[in-house]
Amino acid sequence: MRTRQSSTLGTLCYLLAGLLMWGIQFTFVYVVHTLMCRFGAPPSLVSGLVLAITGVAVLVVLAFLVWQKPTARLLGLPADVEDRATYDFIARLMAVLGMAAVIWTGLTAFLLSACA
Amino acid sequence: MKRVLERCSGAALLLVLSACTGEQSALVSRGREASEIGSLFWIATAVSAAVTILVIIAIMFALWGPPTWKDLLSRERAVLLGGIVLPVLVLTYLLVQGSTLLQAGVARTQRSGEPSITIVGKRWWWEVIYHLPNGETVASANELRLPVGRPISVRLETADVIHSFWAPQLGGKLDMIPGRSNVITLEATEPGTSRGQCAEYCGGAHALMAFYVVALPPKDYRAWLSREAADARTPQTEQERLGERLFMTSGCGACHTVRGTEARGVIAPDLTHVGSRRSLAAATLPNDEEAFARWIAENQHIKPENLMPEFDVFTPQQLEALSAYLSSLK
Amino acid sequence: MTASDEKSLPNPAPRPQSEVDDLLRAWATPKGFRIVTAVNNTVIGLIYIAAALLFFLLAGALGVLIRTQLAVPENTFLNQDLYNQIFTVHGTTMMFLFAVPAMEALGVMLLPQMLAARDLPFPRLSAFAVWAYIIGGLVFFSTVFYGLAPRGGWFMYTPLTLKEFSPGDNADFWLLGIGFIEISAIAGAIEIVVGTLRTRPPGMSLAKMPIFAWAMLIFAAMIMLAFPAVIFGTMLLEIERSFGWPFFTAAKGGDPLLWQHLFWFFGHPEVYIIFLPAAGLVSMIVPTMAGRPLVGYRPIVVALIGTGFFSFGLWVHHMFTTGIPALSLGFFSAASMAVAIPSGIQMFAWIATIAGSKGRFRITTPSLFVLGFLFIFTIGGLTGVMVALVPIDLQVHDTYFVVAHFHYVLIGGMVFPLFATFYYWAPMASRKQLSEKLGRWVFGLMFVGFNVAFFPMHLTGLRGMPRRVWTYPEGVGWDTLNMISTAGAYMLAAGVLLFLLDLALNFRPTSAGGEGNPWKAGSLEWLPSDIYSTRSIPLITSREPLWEQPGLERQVEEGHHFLPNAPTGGRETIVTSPIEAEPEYILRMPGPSWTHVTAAVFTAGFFLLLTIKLVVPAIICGVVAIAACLAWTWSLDPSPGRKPVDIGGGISLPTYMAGPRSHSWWAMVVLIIVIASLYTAYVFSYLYLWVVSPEVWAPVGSPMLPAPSWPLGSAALAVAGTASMVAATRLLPEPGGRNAALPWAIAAAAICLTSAIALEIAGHWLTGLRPTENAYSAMVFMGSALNAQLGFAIVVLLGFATARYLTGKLNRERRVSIENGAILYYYTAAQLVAGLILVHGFPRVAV
Amino acid sequence: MVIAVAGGLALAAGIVLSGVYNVSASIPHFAVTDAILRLALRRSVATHAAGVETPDLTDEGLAELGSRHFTLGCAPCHGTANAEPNPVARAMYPPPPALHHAAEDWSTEELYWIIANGLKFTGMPAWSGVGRDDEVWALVAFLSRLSETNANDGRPVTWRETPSDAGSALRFLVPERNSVDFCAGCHGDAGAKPVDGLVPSLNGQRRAYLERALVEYGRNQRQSGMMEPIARALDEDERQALARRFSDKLRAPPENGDKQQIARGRAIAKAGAARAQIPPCLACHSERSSDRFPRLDSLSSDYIARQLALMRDGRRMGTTYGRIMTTIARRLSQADIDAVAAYFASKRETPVDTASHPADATGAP
Repeated sequence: MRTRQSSTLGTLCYLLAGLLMWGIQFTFVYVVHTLMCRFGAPPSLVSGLVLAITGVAVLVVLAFLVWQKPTARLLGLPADVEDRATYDFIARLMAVLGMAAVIWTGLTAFLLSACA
Repeated sequence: MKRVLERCSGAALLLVLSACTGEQSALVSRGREASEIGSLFWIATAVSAAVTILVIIAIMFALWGPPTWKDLLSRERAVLLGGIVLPVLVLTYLLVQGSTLLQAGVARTQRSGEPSITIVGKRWWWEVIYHLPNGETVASANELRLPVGRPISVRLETADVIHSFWAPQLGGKLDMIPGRSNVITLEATEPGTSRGQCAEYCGGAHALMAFYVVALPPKDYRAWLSREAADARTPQTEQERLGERLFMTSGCGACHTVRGTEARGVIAPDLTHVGSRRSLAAATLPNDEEAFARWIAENQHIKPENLMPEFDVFTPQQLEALSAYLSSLK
Repeated sequence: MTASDEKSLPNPAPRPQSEVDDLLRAWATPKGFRIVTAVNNTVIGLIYIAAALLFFLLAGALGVLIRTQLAVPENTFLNQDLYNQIFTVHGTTMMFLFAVPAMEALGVMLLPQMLAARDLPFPRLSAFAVWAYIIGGLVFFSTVFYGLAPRGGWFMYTPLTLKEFSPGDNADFWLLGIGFIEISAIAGAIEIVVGTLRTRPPGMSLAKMPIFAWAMLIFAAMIMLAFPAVIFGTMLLEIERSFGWPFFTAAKGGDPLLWQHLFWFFGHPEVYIIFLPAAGLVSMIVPTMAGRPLVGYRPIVVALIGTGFFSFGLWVHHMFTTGIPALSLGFFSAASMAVAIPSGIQMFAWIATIAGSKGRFRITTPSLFVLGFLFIFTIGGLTGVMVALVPIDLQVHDTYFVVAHFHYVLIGGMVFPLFATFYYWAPMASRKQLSEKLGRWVFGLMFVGFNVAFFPMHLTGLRGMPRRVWTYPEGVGWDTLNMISTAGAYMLAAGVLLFLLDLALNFRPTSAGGEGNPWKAGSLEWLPSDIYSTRSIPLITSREPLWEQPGLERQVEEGHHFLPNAPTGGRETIVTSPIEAEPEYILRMPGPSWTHVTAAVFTAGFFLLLTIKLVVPAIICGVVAIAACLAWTWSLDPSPGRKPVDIGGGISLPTYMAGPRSHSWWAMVVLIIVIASLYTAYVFSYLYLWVVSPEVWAPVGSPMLPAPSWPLGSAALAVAGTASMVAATRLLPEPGGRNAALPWAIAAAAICLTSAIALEIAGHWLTGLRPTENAYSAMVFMGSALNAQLGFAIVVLLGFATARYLTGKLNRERRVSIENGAILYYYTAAQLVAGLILVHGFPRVAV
Repeated sequence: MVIAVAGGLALAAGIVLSGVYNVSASIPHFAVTDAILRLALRRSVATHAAGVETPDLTDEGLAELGSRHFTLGCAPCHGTANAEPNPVARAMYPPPPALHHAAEDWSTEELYWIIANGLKFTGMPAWSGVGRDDEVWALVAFLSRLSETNANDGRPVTWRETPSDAGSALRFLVPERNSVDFCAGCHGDAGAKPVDGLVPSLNGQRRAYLERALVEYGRNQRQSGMMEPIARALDEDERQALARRFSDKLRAPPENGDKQQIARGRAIAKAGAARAQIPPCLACHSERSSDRFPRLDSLSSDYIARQLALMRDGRRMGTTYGRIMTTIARRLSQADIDAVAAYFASKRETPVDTASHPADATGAP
């Protein structure tokens, strides 16, 4: 039996990182679009903001993919934990999935005018 | 492109093609939006059919295919290719198509300006109000007339619960929501009549809340609108006059308006030109004298829960006179 | 396995037979009518599944009535009012009383077996949920027989369901039906989260968990986040119906669309809540029939989690036609696309597993249902993608195209896997296998019947036929298609009836282990078992233990693995750590009891009587229900005074656990997540209504807010209360000792909290704000109502803790009963302060 | 155990089937049976009356109305202070009790329940006006007053002089025909208001409407335990004569109501309330409308409000006219009802000379 237990919450965050990023981006663009349009912001500004948020989200997911191992350590997942490779794979694929969703969400801002 | 696609998929799916008939069919377009959505629909159908066939073939190979194929299929790489790469490509294509079309609709609405028709959903009929250039309004019911080739902006509101306005041959549906007013742009591309119906469950007689759309050449439309704006025709025959008297003394005017008479009710359909409409009771009955008589005396059987009480208080002769009068309101 | 390997087992020595007798005694199921007090998951699970099946049949019968009415145009078989009631009850029953409970039932039935746990961690809680569900469900359903059934559709859109347009109690019965499923769903979610994370067998790390357990874990997590939205929605609706707080009335600043947001924020995940466990089941059946491990275990886990995640970003795609700005629709359209990918992953993983069969994929009845599922669900998924494209949805929304789509998804995605499950797992719970021969007929009838019934509906919808219509005119082009659909529906029904015949002929239920392992499957539920589950709890080193750990059945049955006995003399199972599954302690579980049954009956009575406005008897029932709950909980915190127990392999575990590692702490945290999620729904609604009608918001549209001293006082009280709660947990005496200050600290905490809530209400009341005035005032008081609800629960819990102290059952070691109250207290204080910031701060900065 | 039960059942069956038991009304029950039956009756009434709530019964007119109906509908069996019951009734078993002290024996709730529901196996009928339980309180008011006055001096002050032949078998439940005075006893006369708000003033009401109402009562289409037996006894000539006599009379003077209420009522009467789908009352209830529709400004606010409430509660659905009004009454709130009633009772702006309203030329509807 190993001495160091992995953190439950940390492991969950690690596995879900890509999707969490999508969730944050999605909430942000939805709220920003709804609020700013409701109170009369210029549509081009809203579109720009949506795209900016999307850009940041894409970068964050990319960063996660690049620095996956250090992130895992940061989140309390020991390197020698059983089935570590499985967790890494899941986290990576999840990030790819999240990335697709983030890009699609941003894509709509290219194609549709805001506040209409 | 659209034609070709239509023909191809039509040939492939005879059964589907049979959906292209019917006065309320979404696949028969008499409007710009409907025809655009129609082409997107065929694209999506073709893509879906292709994917379905692909999956079926894959399952068949997985079950009975040659070992080499089975071996290829059974790798995790196949799962990632088939389950991620393929869907991402297909879905990106569809998302772009869908968004582009949605944007076209948005642009159309932004161009078409102030609403010139207001439709108010009520339990369970449609009040249709035409706004004339001089600022006056003309109320009608359960029938929408449009000039061909002009994008018309229509404001949608409700007097009670949520309804949804849907004229499938013209375009998609849009809800009527208390406290809000939604605007839809309709553009008829060819003259003719089609049917529409309430698409959001609105309780009781939801099933019996339909209407007709009549698209007219612009000249005919203008002529019709000026006729519609005029007061009601005065009764000509003795029977019609008796009918009018019955109408006025029996309380019909409490709810209905017949412009040019003392009937000025505001809670039920305007009957000024009821005789010229295609149907009665929100496309529930044909428009003839017999239908009027049935409606007056037994409307709760024809359209249960509708808000008009049954006036089963007339003798047959009186009913005939009333119906004759109402039918004469062309 | 060699003899030397055998030596390395946790308990290599032969075990005495007396241990089995002890286990049998501890786990004995009550006989006769007292079976209703039983808590064993195999007994309760079977009752649960039977009840869900009953509701499937009842709702299915209504479906057949609907199809009969629609067979020909202008039919008079059902009248308008009855039809409206029937389609409402059909949808409500299928979604709330069949689909979700059926999946929870399978969780109760299968999870402990798959995890080789002796039972779920809170056996009485699941039994309580089952009885509340059965009573509530039957009462709800029976309303259709005497014209009292709701007629607002299963989605109950406001304002149609407000008092003005739906007078009478009919709509309230819908809220009642939902109330029960909410209770049992959340009870089930707690059970499943704690069960999958904490009662896995030693060595079964997260990455070795059976896919079904993954699916159920995500299922439960989704319930935790999705159900609170609809709970909150139904609270608002019932409050508006009963007391006129205008949440949904546009004329007073409310918004009917708020209901739609809340309902679909639940309603869309609901679809995946139903689908995920079914997909999990398929992922269990396919490898068995292929005779090899699942290809793509890891992508499937990703797919399950991804589905659960994305499903929360789709709700607006039920509202594409409400006139929301196009770009918002675009976001939701994109998310709807994203959710299709995980389905693709799973689809190809199953195909890959089939392709990789050792030898040939076995075509058994379960496999047929799985193949049928693959076909139907593919079509349903693709029409789903079509519907996710906004322009197409504008045409087909609320038409029979959508009816076809979601029946493909739900029947294809859930009912077919469920029938596969019945045929596949029946031998686990029955002394006899179901008939393979009849099963093929059942499948044939259902598959053909289903497609004949629902495929034409795509066309009916495209031809313009809207949903929820009780009649349609002749000659619009819907006649033939409808007739075909009806014929198909009868065929589908015939298939289901044939299945019942199969059940009657062959199903011989037993809770003492069934037929062995007829399919030669690799997962733990096929271990030899009896009423106590497996004789010993295995050490797991692989994903398919029965395939990859040869001899496991025999070792387990001979007691060579963990906990081969009942060392405390009662019911117990091993609690392991959530990620690696290392044994942590022995969980002692309660046995059969009348308390939870009484609680369920009187909870049902409470809601029922309240629905028909008999307030006083309702309150009496409520009090009895709470008393029964307290009596039930009283026995749950046994004395820790025992030495650690040796479970084998040199591991000895404590038999009592408090604090963050205990199962009850986990359950409380799960519950708090549910409550927090409900409060999030509140905050969303508050801000949403502000966006819709800022004109009724304070200070412009309503009385000025109370002076800052009010909220500050309230916050100060909350802080003081928290401090005295912390003090109380510090003041716990040593075992056997006393500390007279403890009750006072508890009382101070309770008083501080109630006064904080009262102060907040009083402040607004004194400014002249009344909840019926407008949407703003209703929202302000609603926040306090939510706090007051928690305050009430806390007062009860603290009273309970005080009673424990006074009877000498609360001390530094044995402290679970105050610990749970305390963490709920801290949460509530935080929620209260957050609410103060929102209600008092927001209007001051927003204007 | 099983044998005992089976034997008991067989014995019971034997008694029932053999016809040994004598159902003759001339032979009283055994004292024991009688006591048990009385106890059962008492308990049953007490239990079933538990949910009843007594309204304010102090109104003199209510008791007066009750006394008038009592004379007509109850006295033939129960008798009065100065008249024995009908001899036929005296031969009933159990004999209908005299009711001088009814209110001491029973609570008002129990009396109400008994009159409204009747008593099985006693000959006491249920109230014949289905859904008109509101009328029953008039009798309860009368019976309570009766006991009070009996307690004082033994002579009931509200006890009407019973027509000498009211108790005769021939005139069982048949009122004095053609007598306008008889009708006026309850409905009031020129200058005199009706005895109670339950009762409409008929003066100046439209003829066709009055005739219609009498027909509807007589055919059991419109419900009233008081009016049905009376209307049933009238033939067409009598109905016409009565309708003519009353329609020719002058209407009662207007009521003074609450100004705000009247204003609100006027608004509804003239313009309706479109939001709530309420049409204007005056569209039908005006002088120009069909004379089958009643004139409302001759009625008391109390009566209008009560009738609207009855219609709202679906208790006037027996006639097509009632159904029309039910649809509308269901859209009215209680405040709307009170306002409209106040308005019409205060109105009377139209000429009161009824001769100027010939029946509608078309006779419609």
